[in-house]
Amino acid sequence: MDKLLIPRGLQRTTFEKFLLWIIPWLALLAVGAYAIYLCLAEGLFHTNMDNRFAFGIWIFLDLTVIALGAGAFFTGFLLYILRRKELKAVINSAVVIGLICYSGAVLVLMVDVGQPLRAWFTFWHPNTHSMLTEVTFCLTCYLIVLLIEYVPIVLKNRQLRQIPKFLVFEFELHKLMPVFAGIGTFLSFFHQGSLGGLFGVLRGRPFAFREELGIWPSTFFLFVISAAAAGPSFVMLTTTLVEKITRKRLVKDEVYRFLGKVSGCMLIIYVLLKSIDTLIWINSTSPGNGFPAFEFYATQSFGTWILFTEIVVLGLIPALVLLSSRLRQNKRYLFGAGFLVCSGIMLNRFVMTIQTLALPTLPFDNFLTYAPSWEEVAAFAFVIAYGVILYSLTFRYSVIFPQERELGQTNGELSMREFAQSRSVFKQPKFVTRLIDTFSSTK
Amino acid sequence: MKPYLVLIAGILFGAIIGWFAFPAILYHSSDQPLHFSHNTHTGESGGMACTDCHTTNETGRFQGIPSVIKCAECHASPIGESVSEKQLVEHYITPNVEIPWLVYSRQPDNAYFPHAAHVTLGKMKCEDCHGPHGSSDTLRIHYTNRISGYSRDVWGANISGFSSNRWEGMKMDKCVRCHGDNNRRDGCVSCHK
Amino acid sequence: MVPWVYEFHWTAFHVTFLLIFFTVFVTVAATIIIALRRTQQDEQQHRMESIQWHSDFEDLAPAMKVCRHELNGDVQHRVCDNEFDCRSCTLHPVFSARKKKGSLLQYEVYGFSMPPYRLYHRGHTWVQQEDDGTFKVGIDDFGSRIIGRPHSIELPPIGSHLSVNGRGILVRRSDSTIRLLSPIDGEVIGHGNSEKGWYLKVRADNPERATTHLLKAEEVPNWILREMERLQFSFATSGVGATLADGGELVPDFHKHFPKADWDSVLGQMFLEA
Amino acid sequence: MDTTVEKKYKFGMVINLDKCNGCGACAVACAIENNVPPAVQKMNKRNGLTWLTISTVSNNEQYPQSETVFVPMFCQQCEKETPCMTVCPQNAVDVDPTTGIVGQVPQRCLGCRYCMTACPYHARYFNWWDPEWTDGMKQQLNPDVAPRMRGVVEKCNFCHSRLHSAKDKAATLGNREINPADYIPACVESCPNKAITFGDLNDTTAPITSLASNSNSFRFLSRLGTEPKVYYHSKKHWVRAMAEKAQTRSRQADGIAEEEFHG
Repeated sequence: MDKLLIPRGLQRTTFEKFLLWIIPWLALLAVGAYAIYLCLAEGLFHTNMDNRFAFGIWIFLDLTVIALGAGAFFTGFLLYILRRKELKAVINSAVVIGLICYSGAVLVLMVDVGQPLRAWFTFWHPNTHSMLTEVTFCLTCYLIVLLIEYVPIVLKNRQLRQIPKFLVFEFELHKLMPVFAGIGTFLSFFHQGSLGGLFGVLRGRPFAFREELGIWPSTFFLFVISAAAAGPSFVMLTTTLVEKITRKRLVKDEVYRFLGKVSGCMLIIYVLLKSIDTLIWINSTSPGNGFPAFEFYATQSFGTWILFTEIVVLGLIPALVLLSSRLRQNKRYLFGAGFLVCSGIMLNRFVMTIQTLALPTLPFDNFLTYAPSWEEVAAFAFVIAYGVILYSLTFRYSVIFPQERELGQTNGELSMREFAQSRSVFKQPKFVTRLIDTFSSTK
Repeated sequence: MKPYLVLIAGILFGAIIGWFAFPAILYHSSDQPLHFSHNTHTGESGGMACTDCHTTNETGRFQGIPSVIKCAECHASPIGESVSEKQLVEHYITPNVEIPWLVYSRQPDNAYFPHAAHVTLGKMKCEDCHGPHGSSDTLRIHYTNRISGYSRDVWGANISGFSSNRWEGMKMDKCVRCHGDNNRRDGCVSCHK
Repeated sequence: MVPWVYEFHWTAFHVTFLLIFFTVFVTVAATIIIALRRTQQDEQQHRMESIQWHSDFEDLAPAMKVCRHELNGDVQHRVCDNEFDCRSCTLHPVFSARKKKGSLLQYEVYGFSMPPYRLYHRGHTWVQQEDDGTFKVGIDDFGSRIIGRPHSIELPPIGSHLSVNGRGILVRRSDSTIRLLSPIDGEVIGHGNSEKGWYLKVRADNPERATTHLLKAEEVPNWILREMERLQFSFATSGVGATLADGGELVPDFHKHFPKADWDSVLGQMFLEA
Repeated sequence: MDTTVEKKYKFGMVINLDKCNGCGACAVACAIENNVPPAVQKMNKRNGLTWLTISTVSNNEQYPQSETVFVPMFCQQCEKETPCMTVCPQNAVDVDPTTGIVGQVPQRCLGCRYCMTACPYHARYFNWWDPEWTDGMKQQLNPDVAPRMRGVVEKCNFCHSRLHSAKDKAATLGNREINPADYIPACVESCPNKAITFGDLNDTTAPITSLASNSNSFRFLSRLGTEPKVYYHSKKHWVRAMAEKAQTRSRQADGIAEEEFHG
């Protein structure tokens, strides 16, 4: 039964092994579900957050996950709008990752707000001046777009495509994909930006407050660009991770290199703008609000090293590596740089959320520390487990990587040699004998 | 053709459920503890005004439904022949037990409505908000929203939320519209507590 | 939605915000409705088969989409981009016009019986023109050997219409169901059964151009060679281990000799089905 | 219908830090007035519910120069670019155009806590627990203030129920303007040292107006430009300097106010 769901011509592990892989994640999912139940049924005191640390790791991880999920919109943009055909190899993967990241973020959001049942109020009584309103609107719309983009991937399942209506719908929907890619890009631009604006508008938090460019603070634009830099890198990293776990080649090397190059280009622009923004903030914005910028870095744990790490170690260095076509050839450098890019974006989101909250504003207040409770961590583990399970199911029962069949057939150099040999073997008339002989000798 | 018929039938079915079944399920109906005729009191024979019984105190607080002491001023012993009057005297006035009236216009906990500001300063009449309640002969059935516990009068009798009369429904929209029409500028906490 | 907000006043900012929101909303909804509508139209206009083939073709690895002109040596390397339908290909007439070297006509190609008077389709069916102008359609030797003994064969009923690359014949085996692609456009006018198996009689829609897209004898040897390679790799990916040699004779039924292979996968790949 | 435009008030406070002895009567009065539920067992200083906190700030000098002030901190009723109001996604926060009071409607609140992040005074509080009152305490709830549910944000609104009462009283007498003596927040009323002055900052004759513009009066974080309406007052130079100057802070194990300060 399971076999008939797996796409033809793709090798998938046995159902037993697949179960063994899934069960631990299901266990984690159950633990997370229990934690979520505690938070929803008993109250948010389970999370260890407090009145001073009103946002905990959930906002930090939400921002990170959404930045990393940006691969979906940016890959879609490059493929459908700018017509970079080579990205066809990873678009499905990017969409699935995007869907997981966004739905996971919304899920955590629903757990960590006090009254999730009132979420619809934002649509009914929106405050158009709030960045969170922009985020809510765009996130909801984009999640719908991602679900629509995910539909064709599911409909490609071997049994579902037997139903002619599904297949035709998939075909027609796929033809219209550029529309969704365009809308996705548009929405992503706004919500990635407003997530940055979320902190940039906080006049009462001079560490995060930035001057406005137009109607948005500068962090709006920095977040958009950094998300566009992190997205391709994350797609690259997850894909190679899937390759490692499944021990298969799924994507051609040039696709990886192209993703790396895109990531590098966006990152260098980001690093440049971030540096300018930081200089303006240090010299004008922050002192203007009565806070000399370097005092923010005077505490033990958050020294200026964090600024250096964010901009140089995790920004400039990977950008230069990814931009060098020679270094990109080396997979170790390529993936290493990709990892640094993702870490850098993570650190940036960490600084914007956790450090902003930890720093005091009142002159007699203290630097604050906070440790998330197991319930809060487990709620996030729930999202990770859910993501792994959804990805695994999609990978097993649908075609995520269109190049997999091709790459599976010419498996590395050894196979190429076999291929060459077999050509000469087949020229003999009694080929069947030879065919069988070849099998016997090579295996 | 058929799919359209199915669609129309579905819409009709949904409309019927929404219009009749949904309110029946949503609201719990109960009778008032005692038969009471406003008309008997306010009409030609009684000649009383609303404010004779429903008063505000010296700090401006609206007193709501009067207590049995107020009733006892006239009905210490039955003055008429009616069964309900006899009940009133026997069950409530003589043992001095308050009548558990169900209040039609009770607002949610967080709403603050000052009668003094509307009646004394705004020169509004009771009927403007309460309708012809004061000239009714019987008390209506009281409907309670099973989810919120509010009286149905808050939403209004019409399930669609539209009302043809001004006094039907007491939602925030109504307050806001009237305040807007009269150039009142308020913050949320002006009417919320 | 905003007029519900109390103390609300329209500003350019609100108008823009709402305009953008509803534009997005309407575009998404409209796009889905268009997709559904087109699906319905495709269904009414019987485009399902061609879409199915389009989708199957899309999923084929580039190695499987070799152009026939690479097979006959007209061109060094070319991947078909026209779904194996040379009739609408712009390059096919150009290549065909070139002068051909005369090639030896073989009845047997690498041990398979591939008579040169037949034309072959990539999905392992053949077409043979009869004297009365009708066409005979059957499964080629290569195809019938990898299928082995089918459980049942479902031929299209007489009077039904076939279209190129659409579903022609359904072959059921215990472990797999395969649809054979139709090699030709036309109406089924009869079924037949010879000692070599079943065949269909088809009256072509356009006898002049009915066979333009089919492989000719000079392309067959290279094609069969590639198909054998493909077969080997499909065995490799289906995870079959070492298999026994049966001696030097041709094997009429492959199936018997590779019982452990994932036949469902092998047949799917060989008959160009995703 | 009467279409008279209402009087524009601008309610504010001046807290004389030199008079405050940190007794906490204001905090207790505030909690009782506004139905703030009592602490549950697992609560701590950081996640408990109060509308008013009192911090201790010392000048860190050796005896006999050592001095300490107590700073009552609550919603500062920012007048301009009110940080919490602009961020709320669903208009649960507003600045009353007639009184200048920043209102919070818990029934509209989603509990996203963005306003708490935005508030530089940390004067907003979240209901981390279900509010629980013992039966005896239930009898004492203030009927003029709606209790809040778990999962929403609440904060000081200058005892708004008392403004309602004052307005009611005035209306009964046919007045549109309230009698200033009728509207005194609970904290002001309860302060034994009369350290808090409350009143209308638009009223040039009110004592608060001259006190607020006194050179010894100041506001916390005034450089942020949010124009808070709560002023603090101290004759001590180091206190005023402390409020003006951002300090180099050191991490301390305990979250509350002992601070290194050199005045």
